[in-house]
Amino acid sequence: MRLPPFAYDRPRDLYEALELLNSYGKDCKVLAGGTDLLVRMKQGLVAPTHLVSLKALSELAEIKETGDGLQIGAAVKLSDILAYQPVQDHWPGLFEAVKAIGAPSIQHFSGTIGGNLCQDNRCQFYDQSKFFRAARQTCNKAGGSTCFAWKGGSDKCHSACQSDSAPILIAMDAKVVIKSKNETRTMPLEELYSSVGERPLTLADNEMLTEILVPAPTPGAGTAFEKLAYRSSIDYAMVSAGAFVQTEGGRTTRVRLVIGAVARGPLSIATVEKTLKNRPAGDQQAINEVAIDAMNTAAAFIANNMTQPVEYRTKMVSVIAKRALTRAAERAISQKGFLEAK
Amino acid sequence: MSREIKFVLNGAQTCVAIEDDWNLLYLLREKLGLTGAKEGCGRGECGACTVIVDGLAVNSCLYFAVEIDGKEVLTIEGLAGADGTLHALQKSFVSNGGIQCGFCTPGMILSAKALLDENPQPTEADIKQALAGNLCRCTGYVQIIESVEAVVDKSSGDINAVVRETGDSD
Amino acid sequence: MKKFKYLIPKTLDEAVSLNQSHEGSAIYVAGGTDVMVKIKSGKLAPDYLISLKHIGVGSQLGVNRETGALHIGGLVTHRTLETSSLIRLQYPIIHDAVQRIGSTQIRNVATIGGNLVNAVPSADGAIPLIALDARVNIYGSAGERTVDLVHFFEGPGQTVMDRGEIVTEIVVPKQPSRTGGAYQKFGRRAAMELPLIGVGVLITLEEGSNRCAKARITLGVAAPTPIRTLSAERYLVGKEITENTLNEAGKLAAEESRVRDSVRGLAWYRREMVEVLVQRMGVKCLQRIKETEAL
Amino acid sequence: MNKQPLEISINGDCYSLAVEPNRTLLELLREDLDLTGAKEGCGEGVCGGCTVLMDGKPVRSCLTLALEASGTHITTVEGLAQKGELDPLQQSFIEHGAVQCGFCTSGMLMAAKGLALNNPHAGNKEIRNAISGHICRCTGYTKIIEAVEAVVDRSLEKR
Amino acid sequence: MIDDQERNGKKEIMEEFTVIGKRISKVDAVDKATGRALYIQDLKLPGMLYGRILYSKYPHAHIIRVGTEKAKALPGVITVLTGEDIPPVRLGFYKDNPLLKAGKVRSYRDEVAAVAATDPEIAREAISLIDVTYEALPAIFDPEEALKPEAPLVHEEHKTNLLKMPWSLHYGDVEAAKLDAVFNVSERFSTTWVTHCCMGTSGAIADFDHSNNLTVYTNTQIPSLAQKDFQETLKILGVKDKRVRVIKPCIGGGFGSKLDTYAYEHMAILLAWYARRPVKILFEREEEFIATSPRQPTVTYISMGCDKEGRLLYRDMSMVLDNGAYTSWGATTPSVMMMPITSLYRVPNVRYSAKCVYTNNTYSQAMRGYGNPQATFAIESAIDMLAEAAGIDRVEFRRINSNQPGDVTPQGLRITSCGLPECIEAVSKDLEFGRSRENGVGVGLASLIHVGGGARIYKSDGCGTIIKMDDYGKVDVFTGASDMGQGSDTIIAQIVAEELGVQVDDVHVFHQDTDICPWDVGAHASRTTFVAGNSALGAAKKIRLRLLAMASKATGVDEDKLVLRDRAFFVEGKPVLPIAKLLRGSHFTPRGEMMMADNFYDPPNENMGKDFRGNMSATYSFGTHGVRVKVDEATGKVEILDYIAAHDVGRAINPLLLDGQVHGGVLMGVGYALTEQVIMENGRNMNPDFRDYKVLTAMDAIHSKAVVIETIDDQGPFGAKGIGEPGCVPTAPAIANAIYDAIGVRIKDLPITPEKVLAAIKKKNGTVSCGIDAFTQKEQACE
Repeated sequence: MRLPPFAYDRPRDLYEALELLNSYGKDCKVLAGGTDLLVRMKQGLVAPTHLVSLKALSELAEIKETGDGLQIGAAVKLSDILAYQPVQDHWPGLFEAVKAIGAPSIQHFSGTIGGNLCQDNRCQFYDQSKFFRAARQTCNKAGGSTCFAWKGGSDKCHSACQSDSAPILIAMDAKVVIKSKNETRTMPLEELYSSVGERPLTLADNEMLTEILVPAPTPGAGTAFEKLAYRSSIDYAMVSAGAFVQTEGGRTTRVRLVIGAVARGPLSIATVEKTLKNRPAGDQQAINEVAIDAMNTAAAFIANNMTQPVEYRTKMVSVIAKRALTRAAERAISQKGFLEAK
Repeated sequence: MSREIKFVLNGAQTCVAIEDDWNLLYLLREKLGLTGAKEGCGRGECGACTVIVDGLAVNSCLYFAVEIDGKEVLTIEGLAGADGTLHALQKSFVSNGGIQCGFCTPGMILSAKALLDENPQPTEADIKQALAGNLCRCTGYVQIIESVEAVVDKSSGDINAVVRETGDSD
Repeated sequence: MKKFKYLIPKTLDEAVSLNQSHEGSAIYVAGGTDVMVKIKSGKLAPDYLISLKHIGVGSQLGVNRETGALHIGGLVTHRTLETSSLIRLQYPIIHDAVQRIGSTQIRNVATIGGNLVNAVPSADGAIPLIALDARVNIYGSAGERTVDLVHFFEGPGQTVMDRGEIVTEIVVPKQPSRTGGAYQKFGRRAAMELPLIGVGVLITLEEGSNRCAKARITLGVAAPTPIRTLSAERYLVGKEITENTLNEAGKLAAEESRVRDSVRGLAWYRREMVEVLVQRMGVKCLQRIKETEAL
Repeated sequence: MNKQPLEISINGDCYSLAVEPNRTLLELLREDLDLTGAKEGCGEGVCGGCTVLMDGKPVRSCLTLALEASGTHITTVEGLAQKGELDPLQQSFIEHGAVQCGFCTSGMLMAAKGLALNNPHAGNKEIRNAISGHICRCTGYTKIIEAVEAVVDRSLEKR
Repeated sequence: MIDDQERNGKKEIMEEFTVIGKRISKVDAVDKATGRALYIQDLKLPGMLYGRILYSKYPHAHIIRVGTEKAKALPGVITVLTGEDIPPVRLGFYKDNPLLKAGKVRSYRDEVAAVAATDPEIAREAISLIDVTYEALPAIFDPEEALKPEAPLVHEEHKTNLLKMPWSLHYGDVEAAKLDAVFNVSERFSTTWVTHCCMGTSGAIADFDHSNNLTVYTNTQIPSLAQKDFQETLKILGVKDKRVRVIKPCIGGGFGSKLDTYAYEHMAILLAWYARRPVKILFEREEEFIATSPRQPTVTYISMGCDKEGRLLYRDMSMVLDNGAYTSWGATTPSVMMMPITSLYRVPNVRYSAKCVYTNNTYSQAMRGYGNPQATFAIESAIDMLAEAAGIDRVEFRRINSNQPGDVTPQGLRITSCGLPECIEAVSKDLEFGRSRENGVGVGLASLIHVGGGARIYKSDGCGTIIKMDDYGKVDVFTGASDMGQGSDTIIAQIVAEELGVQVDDVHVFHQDTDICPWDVGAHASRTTFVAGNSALGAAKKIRLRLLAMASKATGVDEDKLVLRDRAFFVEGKPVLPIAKLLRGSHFTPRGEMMMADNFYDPPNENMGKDFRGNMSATYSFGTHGVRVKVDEATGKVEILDYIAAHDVGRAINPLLLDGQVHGGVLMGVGYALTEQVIMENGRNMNPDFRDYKVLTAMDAIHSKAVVIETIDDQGPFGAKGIGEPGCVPTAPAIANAIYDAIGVRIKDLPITPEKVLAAIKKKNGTVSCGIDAFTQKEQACE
């Protein structure tokens, strides 16, 4: 498979990069690890005339712990996140999520966290070669006016957000820093996702995700990530879940559950907090309840955008949600990091 | 690469990036994979590297690649028809014993082609003159000259007609 | 092989100024057949080659109606001269020379200007032109100037040209009627040769007689530069052209030549060949005069 | 057609090249430099056949722009053996029958080499992790894992 | 084997051949005409490095130091080797030629260092960065001078420059014959270096696999022997019991130049060994001129005498050969020279001795004819002189002395088929000897004998063939032969096609790879058509017998009623069973059988015995060349007006290719006679390019007339004999004789340049007249 032609820039600093984004506009894509973008380009799903490489932007390749928490440059390699001891110690959910991306080791030396968060939505009818797509009408996402993933068709795109790192980071209330030539804005990560399948990110053409800010771990908090896939590696999730549980004296005080891979964006389950708050951490009955809620919520979104049956994926939401919440709660209580938890 | 050139290579628009110091033979052989033209001496004394540029036979080893920008280049690989039909000269060289070791053959055939394009009814002296820059160590030239003579129809003024005819027969 | 940049000026002045701005590290190139070989062998190692092929001048070939002079642009290829009916019919001495330079492939590319500027002792292109009293127009940053071709060469590889100058044109004055010329390159093979010796003879006869009005006898490889043999020329003027007078002229020319031994041939033999070929070319001149008059 | 300069070191040889932006590292290796050891099995980063080491780390050359490899040191399977001595991993693959059709072998070796460089004492799990991005259809992975383990064991012994 | 009945029936059934005797295009011609054929120039292996050799700056010097630091520091340089770095790999017949010289260089061509780099330009630069300090030694360039006691020694350890080689024979009693002879001549002739000038320059790629098995892609005429040489180099490197595979790409001309292995091949092996990468060494043209081995120069003293009827009584020859600085196979050319010396024309008493002498010149090698052109130049020039002395017409003189079928020559060569009388006849008729001619025009002739049925140089003169057939009646022939342009693939295809009743297109001849092809001693001595042809024929006959048996079983028709032709079996003129169908049936059947056969053919010829007697070839080729020249007496230039080459070839298997061998040989011979010479100035090649080394051009091409005399040799495949070399053997004496006939001067030193002719004319008559009328007609003569 050949890549279509494009022009390539390798700016030396962020300022230059943002300048380029500004001048190229929508014809331009940011190239980080390339593991997702280049496949899409080979498939002819995107055809940017310009690629702006982040290779030389060392300022985006830094991961560090600050007083406020974890500060991760958008171009930090997945392998570097995994190798960062504080992540292993304090953010086991994030470790699990990053490890689950693609295949451990190989893709991780190329893939970046920013790239994982900013990947386009996927759908089994869309993420295909031109040859494959040519056998059908053009779907909403590809600029047409139908959706094969939604039973009976739809005027909306029902692709899924397949970022493995997004659910857990949202669950941890991570923020992202978005920069353009003239503006810097910081916002909750969930606001990066538009829930519009055709254009799942809220980034403007001239904007770039530069940093992810993860709040500092608080005593009594626990995180966990769960992913369900057929294979142990190089696979996309059928369902994934990121959970954050804050406890105080054995009781849950704050909790977040975000389901991945089922909806057009990471799906935050709103009822969790209400149901689990003040319950003993790890209360199975309550968790079961929440898990059912999550399944019911997700059911409204799950489309036939993966090869596995919709019904199965729907059922699995509850299973995966439950496991994530349970492990997060265990960690909250035991206060163990990823390595100790193993 | 220091520049990009566009030219027609064996009938196809071609665009390549080149270095100024490349010669045409290097470009053809090392960069475009067309190894039909050979380097026999590298200094224009043997003719094994002959190709046709805008209708003229030239030593590609002494031709600046830069200078083919906008021109038309024909190499031995482009001489046979698109369907694989050999050019009348190729057929004639094959059937008249104009080929032994074959190293001089591509250059020889192209020199002959340039001659016939310019002068469809050359005499033996014209043929010898046109092939004088192509050395051959095997054949003693006799069968090469006969090969060229065989496609020259003394009665017809239209070499293309002859070429077509010879091309169709066989 | 040394790397170089290849510059393509579009005008004569641009070429000259490019040469000035790369003073000392640039050379001009036209057909490139000699330059390329020299670069490959390391004899030349310029940083820049300045192509003269696109400057828009130097490709003219024709006779000036007013003066009757033949104008040959410096960038005219040998092949153009070889195939020109003007040259073949009216200046057969030039045709004699150019059709034997290198091979067809070389002649298709190599230029007459390049041949002159190269200034090898054997410069086939120069010998007949000197016999024809050609002059060379040279253009450089100081403007244009004209020199007689016979004074153009100063030694092997050396000419009167200053750095950065370009041969734009060779002008051959109109020849008197009853003029015939012939050139022969003498080598070991019939083609692809550097000559052992090159001999050009040009004779103008007086009206109505076989008496010589003007004679030019020019030699290549007989000295470090192409030369005229003045004693032989002077000898012929005013004399009937016969086997004997040509014989004598040949002897004088041979004496005047400064041939030497080399890989390509021995001096004594070259001297012999000057003698023989001056005679033969002289006879050919007469023949050509006769043929022209018969037309 | 706007080639850009690329300075790259491949198996210890420095190359100064000009490549088009859309040339992948795999295409550069295979088509421009005739280093055909790395294979294209899928072209979209799934099979691992194209894996090479970039500055000691395994990367998918089919999803790496050649220009992105600028200034890096690339090692391909052709560069594994040193002075005619097979790399212990190569030797071990041969001895353990880890090679069947051989198409995945070069990628597997590079992943294993990357692992050995980054973690010389990896255990079975790390090895599985390291080659988890590679698909092999012949061996069932068992002998590949054994082959890598054997090398790791040896270095443990040395320790 | 071939049954006698069929052999005897050959002449009668000749007209029935379907492919033998036809002008069939070369099987590789289309690939070559379309640029598809791949030569060593066109091959590239992944990760391949480019090797280059540094040659000596002196013809004879001590090497004080070879400084490789700068070269090694150059980026892209992988390996730099000097004589000190490598084990003692030695090349050549005497193993007197170290691959890289340490301590001393003995010629300008001596290899001093070698590099391998990632790019040819880097390799070139690296070579220029190697500093070598030499201490010049006195050198010797004239072989006769080199024999003097005070001459500097090229190899001190030998204590003399004379090679210890046994080249000396005496059959009959020459001294007694001298007393009997009525007419005698005695003369000195000399020849100089000429070189092959293959259009494709030399090159090789060496590639080791990880088990140290070696593959060498090289232009070679001797794949199996090269394999052996390379194996020896591996042994010296300490690599034992490994495979060596030799792959021949398309070869851009051989002419003997590839009859040995050379430094560049072994250097590529060593560089590949040390670099652990494939290494290619490809010569540029200049290197091809200075670092490949030319034809051996000779100084020949010949005496010959006859009785008053013109019958030759004795021939007494001695030679000094310039061996150059090292001993390659070139030093054995006297063994082949013995053939014309003892056996060209009937001559009962023969004496010959040759001295090979070390000098600081380039060392020589085999080239088309292998000594025969040098010897024949002296013999045939002297024959003309002797005929004149005896007052006998030159043609008649040769008729009187012509070899005849059934002769056994003094050396023991058994002449079987012999068309020499017919060849002499054809030439004399065509050129009309004896008629009066215009001024400056003369005719001359000269004959040749050459091995035509192999040549037992080694213990074996054999060649193997494997043939297999597929489901569709297509034939694959795996031969030991080497096609380097001469067309052996086509000839073998014709032989096999004829025998198996198929078309030439149905036969694919494969010769490129020692892993696949059977053993052979190489393409030399014009042996391929005869030896490889017989080998292929034998294998085809085995297949044929099996096909007939199977077909008989399948059809129920008796074998002797089945006729195999046009890809099918015929009964009474009607096709009954296509071969392909029969073959498919034999494969797709339980316990079926495969159609494959092999054959090893070693001709019935003999190694030379102690006194050099022995029938070295199973049969001999003969030929006569006649030429009409016009000499420009003012310039000394010789123009060839007509040329006729009559050859006894046994049978012309393919007249088209046969003509090609003759025309090519003749023009090479004309170059040898008139224009070609490597100009050596104190050991340095002064004309290493096509500009000054005068290979003739198309403008010089001669429309030689090739006359084929068919004598249908008993031993030859379909009666054929070898014809590869003979074309260039008698050319020079024929031309020298014609020049003498034209202007009465005899040139005894090749090449016959205009200078030599003019000087001889001047010496003969003091002055030259230059008729003003004569020269105006033929100006072209001078060009």
